[in-house]
Amino acid sequence: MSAFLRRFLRNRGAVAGFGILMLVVVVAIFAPLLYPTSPWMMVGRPLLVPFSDGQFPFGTDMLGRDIGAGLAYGARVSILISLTSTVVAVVIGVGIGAVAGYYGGVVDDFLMRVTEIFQTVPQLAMAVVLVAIFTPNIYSIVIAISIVSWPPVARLVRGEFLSLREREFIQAATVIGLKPLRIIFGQILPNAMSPIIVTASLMVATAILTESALSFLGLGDRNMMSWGFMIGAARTMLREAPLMSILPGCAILLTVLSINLIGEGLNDALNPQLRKKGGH
Amino acid sequence: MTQTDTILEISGLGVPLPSVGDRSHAITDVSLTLKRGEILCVVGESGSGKSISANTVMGLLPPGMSPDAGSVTFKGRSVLGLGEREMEALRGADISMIFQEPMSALNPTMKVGQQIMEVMEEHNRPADATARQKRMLELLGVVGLPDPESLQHVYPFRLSGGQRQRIVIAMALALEPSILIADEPTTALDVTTQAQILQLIRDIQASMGMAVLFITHDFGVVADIADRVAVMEKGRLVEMGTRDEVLDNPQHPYTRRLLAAVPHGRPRTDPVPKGAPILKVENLTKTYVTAGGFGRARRVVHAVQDVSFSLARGETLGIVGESGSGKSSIGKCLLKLQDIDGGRILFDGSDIAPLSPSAFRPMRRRIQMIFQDPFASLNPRHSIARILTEGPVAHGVPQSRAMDRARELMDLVQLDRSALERYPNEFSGGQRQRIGIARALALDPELIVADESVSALDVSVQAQVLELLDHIQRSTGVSMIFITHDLRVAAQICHNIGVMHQGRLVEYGPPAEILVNPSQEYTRRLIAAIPGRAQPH
Amino acid sequence: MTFLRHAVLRLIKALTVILSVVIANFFLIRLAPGDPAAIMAGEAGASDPEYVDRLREQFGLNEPLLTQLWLYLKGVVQFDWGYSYRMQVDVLHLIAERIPATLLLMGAAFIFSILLGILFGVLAASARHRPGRGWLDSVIVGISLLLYATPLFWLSLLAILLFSVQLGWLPAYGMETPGTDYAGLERAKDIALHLVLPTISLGSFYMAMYVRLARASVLEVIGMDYIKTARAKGVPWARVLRRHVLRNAMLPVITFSGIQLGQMAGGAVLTETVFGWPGIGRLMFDALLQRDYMLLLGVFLVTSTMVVVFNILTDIIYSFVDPRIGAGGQK
Amino acid sequence: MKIFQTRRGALRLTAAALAISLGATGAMAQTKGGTLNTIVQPEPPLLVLGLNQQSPTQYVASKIYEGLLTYDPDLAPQPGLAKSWETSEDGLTYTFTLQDGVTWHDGEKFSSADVVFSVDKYLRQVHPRVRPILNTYLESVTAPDDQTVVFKLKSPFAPFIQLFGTDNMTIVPAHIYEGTEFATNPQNQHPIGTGPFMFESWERGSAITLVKNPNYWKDGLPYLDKIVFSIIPDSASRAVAFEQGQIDVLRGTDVDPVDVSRLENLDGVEETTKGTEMYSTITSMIMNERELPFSNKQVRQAISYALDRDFMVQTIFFGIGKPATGPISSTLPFYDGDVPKYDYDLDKARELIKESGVDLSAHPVKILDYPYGSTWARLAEYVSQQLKQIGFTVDIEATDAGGWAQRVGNFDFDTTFHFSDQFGDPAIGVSRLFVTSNIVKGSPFANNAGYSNPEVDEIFAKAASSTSREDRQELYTEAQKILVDDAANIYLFENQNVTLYKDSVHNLITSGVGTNSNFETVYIDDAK
Repeated sequence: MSAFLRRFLRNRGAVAGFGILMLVVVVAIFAPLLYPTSPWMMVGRPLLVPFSDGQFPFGTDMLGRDIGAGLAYGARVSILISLTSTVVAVVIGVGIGAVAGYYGGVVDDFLMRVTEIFQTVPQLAMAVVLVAIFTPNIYSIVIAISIVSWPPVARLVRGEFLSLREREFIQAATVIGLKPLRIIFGQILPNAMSPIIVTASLMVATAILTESALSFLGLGDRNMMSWGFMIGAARTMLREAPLMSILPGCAILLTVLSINLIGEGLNDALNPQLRKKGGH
Repeated sequence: MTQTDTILEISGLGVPLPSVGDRSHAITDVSLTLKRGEILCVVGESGSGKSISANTVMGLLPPGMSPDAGSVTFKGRSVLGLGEREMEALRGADISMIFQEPMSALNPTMKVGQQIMEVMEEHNRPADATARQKRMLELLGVVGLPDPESLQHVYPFRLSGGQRQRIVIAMALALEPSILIADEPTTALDVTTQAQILQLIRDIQASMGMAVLFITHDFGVVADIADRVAVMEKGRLVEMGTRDEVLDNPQHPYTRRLLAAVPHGRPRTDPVPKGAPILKVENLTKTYVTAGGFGRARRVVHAVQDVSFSLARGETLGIVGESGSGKSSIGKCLLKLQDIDGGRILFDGSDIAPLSPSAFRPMRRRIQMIFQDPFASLNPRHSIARILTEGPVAHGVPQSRAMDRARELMDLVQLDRSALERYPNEFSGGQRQRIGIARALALDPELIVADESVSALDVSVQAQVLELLDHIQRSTGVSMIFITHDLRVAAQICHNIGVMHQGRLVEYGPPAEILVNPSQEYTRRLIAAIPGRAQPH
Repeated sequence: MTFLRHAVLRLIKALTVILSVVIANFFLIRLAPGDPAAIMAGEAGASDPEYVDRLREQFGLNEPLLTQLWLYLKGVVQFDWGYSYRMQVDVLHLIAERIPATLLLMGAAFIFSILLGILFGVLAASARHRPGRGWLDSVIVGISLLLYATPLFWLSLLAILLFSVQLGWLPAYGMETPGTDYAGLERAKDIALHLVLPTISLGSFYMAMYVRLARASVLEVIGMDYIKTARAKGVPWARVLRRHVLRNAMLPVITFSGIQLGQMAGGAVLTETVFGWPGIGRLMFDALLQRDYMLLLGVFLVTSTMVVVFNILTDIIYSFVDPRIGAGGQK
Repeated sequence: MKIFQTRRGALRLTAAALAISLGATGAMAQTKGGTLNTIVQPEPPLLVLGLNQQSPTQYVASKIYEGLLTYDPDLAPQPGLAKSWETSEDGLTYTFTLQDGVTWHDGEKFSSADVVFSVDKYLRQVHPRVRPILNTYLESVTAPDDQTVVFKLKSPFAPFIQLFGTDNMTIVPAHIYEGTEFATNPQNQHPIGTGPFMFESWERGSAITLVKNPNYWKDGLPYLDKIVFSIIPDSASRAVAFEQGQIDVLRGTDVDPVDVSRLENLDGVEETTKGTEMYSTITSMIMNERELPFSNKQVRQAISYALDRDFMVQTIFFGIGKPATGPISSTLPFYDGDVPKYDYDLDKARELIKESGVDLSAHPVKILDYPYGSTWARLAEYVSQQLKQIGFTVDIEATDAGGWAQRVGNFDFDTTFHFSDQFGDPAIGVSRLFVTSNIVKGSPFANNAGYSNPEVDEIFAKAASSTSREDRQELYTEAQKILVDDAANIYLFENQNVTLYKDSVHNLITSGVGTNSNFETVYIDDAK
């Protein structure tokens, strides 16, 4: 474990990413302390330019709402939605991938056909349709993002399982008489965790982008101040107040970037192939 | 030794390792000379630095590695200082190289003829394209490949390992270089193929008169091919001399240890224990069908065809064969790691073949397996204690008793008991294989299938593990099926040997009989191919 | 023979997938709140139930769901994809009208992303492999990471702000300048200008992906034994890259390109909306918002067919590039 | 987006007359030729009036089709396809004499048979708004000869003469539609009318192009060669297009309010708010008054106090609009501003809530987004915050156009917004939102709130059938007082539709229907 940490810390990008992400997480957690009033509340003169007024360092939007509060609460939404949807997607993906990969044959064939069907509709288009159909709210958004993002996990896990299943230590586990469930969860899954973790970290990033795209298209939860919503709302004011869309855009960019950097770091630190090369 | 005699001189060469490992240098202070027309074997176990030395000569060290001491002189010219362009001119033309893995040494997306021609094009020798074409066809013939005319248009994946190695050799010979560096060129090949390739290298060397730097870990190969021998250990050159000097009168203890570890191949002679057979295999058949893809035909491989044998309690049966002969499939079928397509497997009188996985599970503790790859056969995420106790616990043994047993087993396989708390990556290959053996023994099985259980180990370790297995078998009286490609190893520890060829059991009998008086042509070839047996030239 | 058999099997598989997608979508869309007849009536400004019933009957919406499905599937096979309730036009006709724009945009973005992606990916990998050039690798990787993290729609907005509004270099919307009578080359030039911003916006994310993919793939191939063989033959590095590394490194890129083309159709919804590009992405979005079921289903049918076709195409291309697959069947 | 666009003319003598005459005097100096580039937003579903009445459809189709009459800026009837008309004393018989030499765009001759078919068969069946009126009032329509059409009514209907404009009484070619399924007639994709411009092409998602009708029955008209309606789905892009000069005419609803003020200050750009008299659109917040909390009058009044109408107009709509005082727009006849006032006062609002005795925490409400652009989203966000301040528990529900129409039409909502056109007369545009008889499911622009007051029903009924202007004024004043006091809807503001155009474009707004006129006299300076 410490070797993992050492390797991770050696990756400067990953450390920087981790720093940024922690900042975002802290802001998200303490948003209600930083900004006790709702981000929807009109608190100041409309369209204050950012960095011009000490009371509203990030300026105000067209209704006089504090953009700083929006950014802080937006961090909550982004992190909440992306984490939940990733967890759901990973659970579905691991479940389906593990069963398909372990049992193979007809089961695998069937599950992979199902996966294929989900992959045949373009992700974003499918998310848009799902959210629109189940009316946009936080649940439908989480569900939609999960539904469009589990297939790659399932494929990955299946692949890992297919190859791990042939590994000798798994055969050994069969030979000593372990039951399939114990082999799946006790033997194979822990060894497939590294790529799953890496993939999941990237999925969080993608989920943030998807959520923001949905909000931008007007398919966000209307009661949650999200970054995508802020860009969508500020879009009409792009020329009068470009910073109003640039700021939340930068927030998305930085957060996604930081998660990607962490993902790279995790990949370097966890990927057994690189480990072999770097280690001995 | 005159200056004109020496074509390559390595002196005081040192290459540091990039990251801080258990040693600072891959090689330290290595000095060698290679003379015209000789075959110099560099011998050593994995990690001894023999390949690094060769790659330094070629200027093909991995990025981040470069020599920090010593010199390499080729025909009086220092090689280390040369620019990339000059090295390129040298490579392939004056010094060429063949590698260990024929399966991956050829570009999979390029026809083999083209790949051979490339070296000539690169050096523009001969300058004329049709001449190059002609030379390429000629080379294919020289390396003993049939029908060069059509073979040139084939992609590497169509060829067997031996054929590919011939292509690589053809490539290396194209411009008649002064030096051929061969980096374990036969290690990945079957014995019979290995014998052919060795013969080929020897013939070519003789006819072209070039110098060969031959890297190997196998003293059998050394005996077959070397003029002179250099022995390396952990990055240092420990001994050098003519073949006979080194083989017959080794000076350095390491050399002596290595030589002692070479399987002697003396047949086991004690009688097969009497009694009812524990295992009877009748007409076992296994066929693999690979799915087709776009323009890819479905393939049917008859891995095991109609194989029958029986095994008495306390007997060790060797199943010997080359890769693809079906020997490993038999092991997998016996352990029901794969289904069979026909025949019966009578274990202690009852047919286990038709049992469902869950019905068979309780019986599993009676049949155990020792796997081939010590690095892949232990779950890297589990402690040794867990690895050893998981099986017994799954079969209802209380955890504490299983732990006690695990400690005993550690003694039995000669590992420290404290090792139980550690994880597989903290152990060497040989130690891991001991742990694998302990795992199999933990369930007190009646039958152990050992599938190539020593072939991935360095020879010195191999000898120790083999000894351990032999000891355990003799002391516990467990029945054992020992699957190997190495006839010598099988002969040493088996009561009976079955020889597999193309899915069929072609020969069966006690080792002494088989080695001395094989009834099948294939077995004879196999015996003849054992390295170290061929008569020196 | 096996080739033909495989082709047929593959086709059946593809059709099954498409059929499943259509059926799944059919039911999914019916879950949506909003009776199309009521919406149509609302849009047309009618408030009497009789009128709504008439519409319902006219479009077969009063039939049982399964009957509707059956009728729809039957229609699909006969190239009668139903009727857009809203626009009162044949769905197939509408889609056929819009699809060239989408294909143009996707094609441009695809070529943009894959060409530049491979170029920069190979450049980065080979820079990393050579001492003293490591910075180039870092720069390319850094930029691709940035692009990878940039929301597509936001990038589009900024691009419009910069290139159309501030600099006035490029048109901000649409596929052609309206009201002109351009023809031939002039028209092509006009379209090309309009294509620039949407292409970059849609393609840059995928370009970043290709950079990473190509780079990783090249690095992997560089480590292969046959590269060492080639170098041992004395082949100079540049030629090793070109002749031995590239082709082999392209295999994963090809595999991914099939997936990418499919996903691009999703990204096109955003891009087409922001840039007013008259393609099926926007058609889908509008159809969705207007509950134009038949049209929506039709668009899904087309996009999933596109995805399936792209996948088959990638397979075929793959089999050409990788002789292990291509030639094997002739045995 | 305007959904209801009937016109029912009322005599509005006070309306400022536009200094453009349709007569020959001005026509001599006009430049002929040229292409007018404008925007149609959103893309219309189809261009056949009658089958569709949406604003974009009207904008385009009003150049293709014609009605029997047109209306001048004061909404007084003028000749259209009819050159003269007579009304009988009892108000039951209308006789029209048609123009000579009118042909359809496909060359067929236009005759009284087309009118009879259009009114009796086509409109009676398809026109969602005119259909009920015709079926209620129209006894018969006949053609005694080729040039004459006679309408007979069952009972008097004062605004009837205002119904003969293009979009209400569209005249479609009988030779194309007679005996076919109107909605699926293939010719719908290539509309044929008698108007000054002919349909040329429709590249879906890109543009609709109309060309000059060379055989138009008014000699020398139209001036323009071509009108191109570009389709640009993004409002910012529409603004850019206008700014870059690719677009000559921009309707205020095409761009966000924030852009309007910027664009109107550009060099060479003219703007007008005229030409919307017919519509007099008003925006209201409607509530589902069938249950608590909105069934309580004091709660509704409290909401009315809690909303700052000036803030809405100034901040959300960037000054485009005017606070509303009641259900009738100040630009509509029979408007009376002397009604109870709801000046912005949060304390007063809280007090009313307290008085009402309604426990707001027990009745959380959802604001259904009005899905027509970001300003409407801002409005919902603003209202949500205001309601929260007086004790409501509020969520905003996102929806799309389809979902909105469905849910409002089925009364499945708590509260939402809409803007509705008033069509020149409260009898058509206003009463429909409040009378009990119009509590019908299916359309979002009926009395969806479920407001029911027998007194109001009676007043509106009387006012519709009364022929005396004074009586009507009295009745409508009464109605306004009641509706404002009841807070039947929360009347927010009167929409203002700005039209922006290049100063090289002339004669653009010449009537009470503004850009929905047929553009026959529009011309462009320096046309190529």
